[in-house]
Amino acid sequence: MPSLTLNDAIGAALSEEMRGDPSVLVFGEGVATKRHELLTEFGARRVRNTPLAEGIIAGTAVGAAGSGLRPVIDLLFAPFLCYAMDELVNSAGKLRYMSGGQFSFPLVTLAMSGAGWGVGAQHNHNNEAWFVHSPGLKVVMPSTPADAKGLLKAAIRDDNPVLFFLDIGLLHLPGEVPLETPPIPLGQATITRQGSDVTLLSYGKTVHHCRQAAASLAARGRSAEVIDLRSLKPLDEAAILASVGKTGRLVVVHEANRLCGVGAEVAALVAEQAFASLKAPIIRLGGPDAPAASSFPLEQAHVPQPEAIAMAAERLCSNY
Amino acid sequence: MPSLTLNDAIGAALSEEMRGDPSVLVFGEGVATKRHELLTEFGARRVRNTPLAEGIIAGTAVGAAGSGLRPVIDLLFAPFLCYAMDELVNSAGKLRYMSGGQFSFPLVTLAMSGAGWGVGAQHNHNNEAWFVHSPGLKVVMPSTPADAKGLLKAAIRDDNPVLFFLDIGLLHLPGEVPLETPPIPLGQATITRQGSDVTLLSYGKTVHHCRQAAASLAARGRSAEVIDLRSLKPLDEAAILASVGKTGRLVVVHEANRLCGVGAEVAALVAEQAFASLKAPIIRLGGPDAPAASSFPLEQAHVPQPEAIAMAAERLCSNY
Amino acid sequence: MPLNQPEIDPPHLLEQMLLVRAYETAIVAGSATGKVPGTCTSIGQEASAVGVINALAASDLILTNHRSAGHLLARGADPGRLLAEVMGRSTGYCKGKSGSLHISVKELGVVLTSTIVGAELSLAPGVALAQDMLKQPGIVVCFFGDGAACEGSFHESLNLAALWKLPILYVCENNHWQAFVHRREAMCQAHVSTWAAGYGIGARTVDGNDVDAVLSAARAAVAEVRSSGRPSLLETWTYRSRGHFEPDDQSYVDPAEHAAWLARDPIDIYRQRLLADGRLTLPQAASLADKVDSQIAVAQAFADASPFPAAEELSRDVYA
Amino acid sequence: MPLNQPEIDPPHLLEQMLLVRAYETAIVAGSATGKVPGTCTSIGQEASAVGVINALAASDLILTNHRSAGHLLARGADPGRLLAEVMGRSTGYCKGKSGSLHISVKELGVVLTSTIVGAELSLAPGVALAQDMLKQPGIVVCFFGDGAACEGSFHESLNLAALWKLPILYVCENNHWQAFVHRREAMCQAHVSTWAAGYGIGARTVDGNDVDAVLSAARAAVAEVRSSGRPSLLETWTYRSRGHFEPDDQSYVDPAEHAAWLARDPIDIYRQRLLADGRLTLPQAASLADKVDSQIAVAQAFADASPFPAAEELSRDVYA
Ligand SMILES: Cc1ncc(C[n+]2csc(CCOP(=O)(O)OP(=O)(O)O)c2C)c(N)n1
Ligand SMILES: Cc1ncc(C[n+]2csc(CCOP(=O)(O)OP(=O)(O)O)c2C)c(N)n1
Ligand SMILES: [Mg+2]
Ligand SMILES: [Mg+2]
Repeated sequence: MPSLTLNDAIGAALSEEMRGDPSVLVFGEGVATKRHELLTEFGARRVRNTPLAEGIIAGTAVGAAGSGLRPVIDLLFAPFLCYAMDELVNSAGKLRYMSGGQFSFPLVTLAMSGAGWGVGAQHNHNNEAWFVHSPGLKVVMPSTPADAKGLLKAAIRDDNPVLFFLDIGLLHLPGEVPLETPPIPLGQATITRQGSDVTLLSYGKTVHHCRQAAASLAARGRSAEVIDLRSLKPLDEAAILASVGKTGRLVVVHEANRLCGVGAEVAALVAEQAFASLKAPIIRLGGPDAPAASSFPLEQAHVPQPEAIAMAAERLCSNY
Repeated sequence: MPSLTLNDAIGAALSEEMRGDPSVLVFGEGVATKRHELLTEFGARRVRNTPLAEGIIAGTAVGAAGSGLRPVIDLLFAPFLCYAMDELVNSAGKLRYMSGGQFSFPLVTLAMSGAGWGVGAQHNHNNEAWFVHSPGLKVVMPSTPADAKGLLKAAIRDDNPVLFFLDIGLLHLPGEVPLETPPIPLGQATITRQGSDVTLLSYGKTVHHCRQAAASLAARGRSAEVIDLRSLKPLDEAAILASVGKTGRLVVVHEANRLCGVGAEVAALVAEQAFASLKAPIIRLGGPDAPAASSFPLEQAHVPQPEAIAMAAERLCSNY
Repeated sequence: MPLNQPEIDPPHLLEQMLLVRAYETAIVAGSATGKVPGTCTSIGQEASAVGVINALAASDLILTNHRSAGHLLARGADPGRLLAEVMGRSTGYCKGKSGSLHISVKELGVVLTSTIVGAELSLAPGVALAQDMLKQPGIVVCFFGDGAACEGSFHESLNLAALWKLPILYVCENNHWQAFVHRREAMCQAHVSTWAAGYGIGARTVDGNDVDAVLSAARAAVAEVRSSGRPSLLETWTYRSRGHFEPDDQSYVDPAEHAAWLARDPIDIYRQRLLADGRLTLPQAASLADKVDSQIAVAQAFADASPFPAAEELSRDVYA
Repeated sequence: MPLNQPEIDPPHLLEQMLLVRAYETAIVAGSATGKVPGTCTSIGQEASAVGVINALAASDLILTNHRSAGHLLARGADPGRLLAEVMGRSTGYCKGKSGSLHISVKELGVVLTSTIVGAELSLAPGVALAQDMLKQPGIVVCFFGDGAACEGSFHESLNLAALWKLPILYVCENNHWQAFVHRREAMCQAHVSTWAAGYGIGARTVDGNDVDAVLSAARAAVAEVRSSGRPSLLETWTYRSRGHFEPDDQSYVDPAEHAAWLARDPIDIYRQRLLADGRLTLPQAASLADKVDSQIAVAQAFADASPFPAAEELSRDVYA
C-alpha cells in the first residue's frame, strides 16, 4: 500500500472523483496553483483560482451545487469560514428545506484548523461545532490519510453540503492509503483500539493522543477503547452508546473549546441514553475558552495531551 | 412599577445608559428610524442608521470599541449575524488576546431570534451557541422585560463584547420593569420557581414553557424547580449544580437545535460535576436539526412545548 | 436585440401589472384582517418586474428576493399556489415552508430565492457557472435591491462575474428604500450603476416606472449578455409605494417624495399611454381589471381551502 | 500640503528602507534554519511603507495586516521586540501571542492589526469614528493588499467612509499577488484605484517602488484627508519580491515579470538617486548598511535571549 500524507490523500480523492464524475469541479484561493496536477489533468474550467473573497467562493459553490454541479471549494483556514457563514449556513443549509425540497446542494468545503503551524487564532480555531449545530449540513474531520481519502470521496458523492475539516497538525503525516479507496460512508465512527475499562472518544489529532494515552494506560493494566468519530454529523450514536455500554466510563477529548463543543454533545447524548451503564462521571477534555496563541508552548498547551487524557481515564477507573 | 414590553425595556436601557455615558452610541439598519426617541434625545451623531451591510456595521463597532467608544449595534435577526461573524468572532473575540491585552472591546450586539413571527429560517435561527463556543465573547438571552433592561445595562457597561439575543416571541410581551433598574450582573442565573423533585432549566421563551410545565407538574404532586439561565456565557455553573444537587433530576430545554447547543453544555457539565447526585438520565428538549419553517403549525412544532416538558419531567420522577 | 424577439402585446404587459397589483392588494387586505401573514409588497414597482421578465426567454433563470411577487407572477406563477405559500399551506410552491419571503419555483426557472439581502448576488455566479459548464442555454437574471448593493456580496459578485465572464444580467430595483432607511442614508452614490461601471461592464439606469422603457432597456441588456456571455447591470429607478412590510405606517417617509412618486404610478402611466394612443379602449381596460380580480378571487379560495403541512414535514426536506 | 510639514532627511528614508530589508532578511535566514517561524515578508515593498509612514503625524493611527514589518519599523517599532514577537517570546509587543501576522503596537498608534484579509478595511471606519467623536487629532491610515480589495469589506468600508465622511487614508499596496494567485486571476481591473473612484473619493495610483513619489503622493493624500475630513485612497503599485510566506519557491511566478520588478528594487533605485545627485556618498551608504546590520544583530540577540510566555498566559487576556 502506498504511503501518502493526509494532504496528498486529499489530492488523490479529488482527482479520482473528478475522473469519475465530470460535474465535480474545484476552486478556491490558490487551489489551481497548489494542486497543479489537478489543473494539468482537468483543465482550467474545472480547477480554478479565485479572487480572495470567501463569501463569493462559497456562494458560487452553493449556486452551482443547486444547479447541477458538484463543487469542492478550498477555503483554506477554518477562521476564514466566518466570511462564508451566510452562504454555508443560510443558503446551503437551509434553501433545500425552505424551498420544500426543490434543490439539493452537493458541495464540499475544505478548511484547515488546529495547532501545528504556530500562526495564531485567526488561522487556528476549531469551529466545527458551529456547523454541527446548524441544520442541513454534514461535518467530517478525519485523523488519518486513508480516512481522509475515503471520507472525501463519500463527501463529494453526498447530495448534501459537507464541511470537511483538515487538522493542520496531521496534514503532513504520512500513512498507508489503499490505491483503490472505496468511499467511507459518512456517519460511521471507527474503533481504533478495543478496550473494556474506559472509552476514550475523539476526532482529529487528539485521536492520536488518545491512542498514546491508551498505550500508557495498558501499561498500568487499564484497558481503554479508543473511538475516532470521523463524522461529527451525522454522529454515530450507536457506536458511542455501544462502547459506553461496555466500559461504563467515558473521556471525551478534542482540541476545540469545551463550551458547546462536540464533546458536550457526546456527553449529553450519553447522559441521556446510556445513563444506566455509566459507572462514573463523564470527563471532557477540550481547549480552553481562549483564542489559540501563536507562541509554540502556548499553542501546544491549548491541546489536550496524552498525559492528561491518561490521567483522566485513570481517575475514572480507580475512583469508580 | 410601570409595565413595558421587552422591546421597550431595551429602549429604556439604551436611553438610560446613553444618558449616563457619552461614549455609548447606537447604530444599525433603521435603528434611528425605529428608535426615534433616541435620535431625538441624543442626536444624529450618537444614533445612526447605516447602510445595509452587517459586516461593516459590526466591523465599525469593533473598531470603535477598540478605540474608546461603547457601541451598541442592532443587527436585526440572528441569521444576519452570519454576515458579521468575522468581525464578531475573529476581531472582537480574539484581538484582545492576540494583541497581548492591548485592546478591549466594550460592544453590544443585539439580534432577534425564535418562533413567533412566521417568517422562516432566514429570520428565525437560534444560533446563540456559536458564540458561547467562541472565545472572548459573552452571550445573554433574557426572558422578561425587567431582565432585558437590567442585563442590557450590564452588557453596555461590560468591557467585553456581548451578544445580546432577543426572543421574537417575547418582544411584545409586557412585564413590570422597575423605573430605576440596576444592572443585572452577567453570569447569574435566576431561580424563577423553587422545587425539589426535578430541575427544569432553560432561557428565552422556553423558560415560560418550563414554568407552565412546573405548574401542571405541581397539580400532579411533582415539585419542579425552574432555572432561567439569562446569561449563556458566563454560565452560572454554581446555580446549575446546586439545583441538580438538590433535585437529582434535570430537564434542559431550549428552542435552538439540540446538537451542540447550550443544553448539551449544561448536560455535559452536570454529567461531569454532579454525577453523584444524579438520580436519572438528563433529558434535553430542543429544536430539531431542521431549519425553522414559516408555516405557523410547523413553526410552533419546532419549539419544545409545556406538555412535552412536563411529560419528560414526569418520566424522570416516576421512573427514577 | 436578438433576432426573433417575440412581439409582446401591450395590453398583456398591462394585464400582468394589474395582476401583480391585484394579488398584492389582496395580501394587504388579508394581512390587515390577520388572515394572511404580513409581507413585503412590490406595489409601485410593477413596471420593473414586468418589463424585465418579458425580455427573457423561457430557458433563462431568475434569482429574486423578498420582494418577488412581480417577478413570479410575470413569469407565470399561479397566484393560488403563491398565496397558499404566503399563508403557509402545503399546496404552496414550497409546501408552506418558505412563506412569502423566499419563494422559489424551479419549474419556472425561479431558483434559490433567499431573503438574506445580498444572497441573490452571492448565489448568481454559481448558477451562471453551471449554465456555462453544463452547456445549457439561458442567461441568469439576478434581481436585487439598492440595499443589497450595499452588501459586500455586490462587489464580490460583480468582480467574479466580470472576471469569469459569466452570463448574468444584474437588475437592481432601486426603490429608494432599504427597509426603514432611505438610500441617501446608506449609499454614497445615488445610482448603483455608478458603482457597477467600475467593473468594466455595461451599466445603465432606466426609468423603472415606465414599462416600455424597462422592456426595451432589458431587451438590449439581455441581448448584450446573451451575445457576449458577459455580465451587465440594469438599474430600474423606481419607488416602494407602500411600506417595507405590511403593516407599515410610513411615518418616516418624506410626504413630498412619496406623493411625487405616487403621481408616477407605473400602471396609471401605462394605461393612460395605451388609452391615449388607441391601443386600449376603456371597456378593454375594465375587462382586464375584472379578469385579474376574478383570478385573485379564485386564488384566494384555493389558498383558503388548502391544508397546513402535516406534522411530519417538520423534519422532511432537511437532507437530500 | 499642510503647513509645517517636517523636512525629512533623504538618507533617513534610505536608512529606514535598509532597516526593514535587514530585519526581514534576518527573518528569512532564521526561518531557513528553523530558528524563526516562517512569515510573510515585504521585501521589495519598502518604499511603499516608508514613503507613506513618513507622511504621517505622530497622532495619526495606522491599521495594517500580515505584511507589516515596513509599517511597524518605519513607525519606530523596536526590531528586538518585533523579532521577539515573531519568535513567540513574552517580550514581544503582543507577549508572543500574535506571532508575525497581527502585530499591534498601540503606543505607536498601530492598532487592531488582523491577518484576516479584509479585516483592516472593516475595522478602519470604527477607529476613524472614534477619532471623530472623541475629538482626537489624527487621521486613520489603513494599509491593505490588492487581495483585500477583492473582499466585500472593501466595498462596505469605502461606502461607509464616504457616506459618514470619515478621515481615512486607504493605502492599497498592490503587489500583484494574493498569496498564490496573481491579481490578473482575481481582479477584473488592474487597479484598485479604478474601483475606488466609484465612491466619489480621491483615488490615485503611484509608483510604489519610488519612495520620493510615494512620500509626495502620500503627503498630498494625507493633507486632503486632514483638511476635508473625508476618505481618500492611494494605491502603491509595487511587487512582492519573495514568495507569499517563507519558504516559498515561487515556481508559479512568471520569471520575466519577476525579473523586471527585481530590476526596479526600491532600495537600489533610491540609493542610486541619492548617490547620483550627491545627497549621499559611498562611505555614508556603507555606514548606513553597517548601522542597520548591527541594530538587527542586537535585536536578534534580544529575541533569542527572551523567554517564552509562562503557562498561565494561556487563558490570560481573553476577557477584560
Ligand atoms: C442580510 C440581511 N440584512 C437585513 C435584512 C432585513 N431586511 C429585509 S429586506 C430589507 C431591505 C432591503 O432593501 P433593498 O435591498 O433595497 O430591497 P427592497 O426591500 O427595497 O426591495 C432589510 C433590511 C435581511 N433580510 N437580510
Ligand atoms: C479572509 C482571509 N482569506 C485568506 C487568507 C490567507 N491569506 C493570507 S495573506 C493572503 C494574500 C493577501 O493578498 P493581499 O491582500 O494582496 O496582500 P499581500 O499578501 O499581497 O500583501 C491570503 C490569501 C487570510 N489570511 N484571510
Ligand atoms: Mg430598496
Ligand atoms: Mg497583494
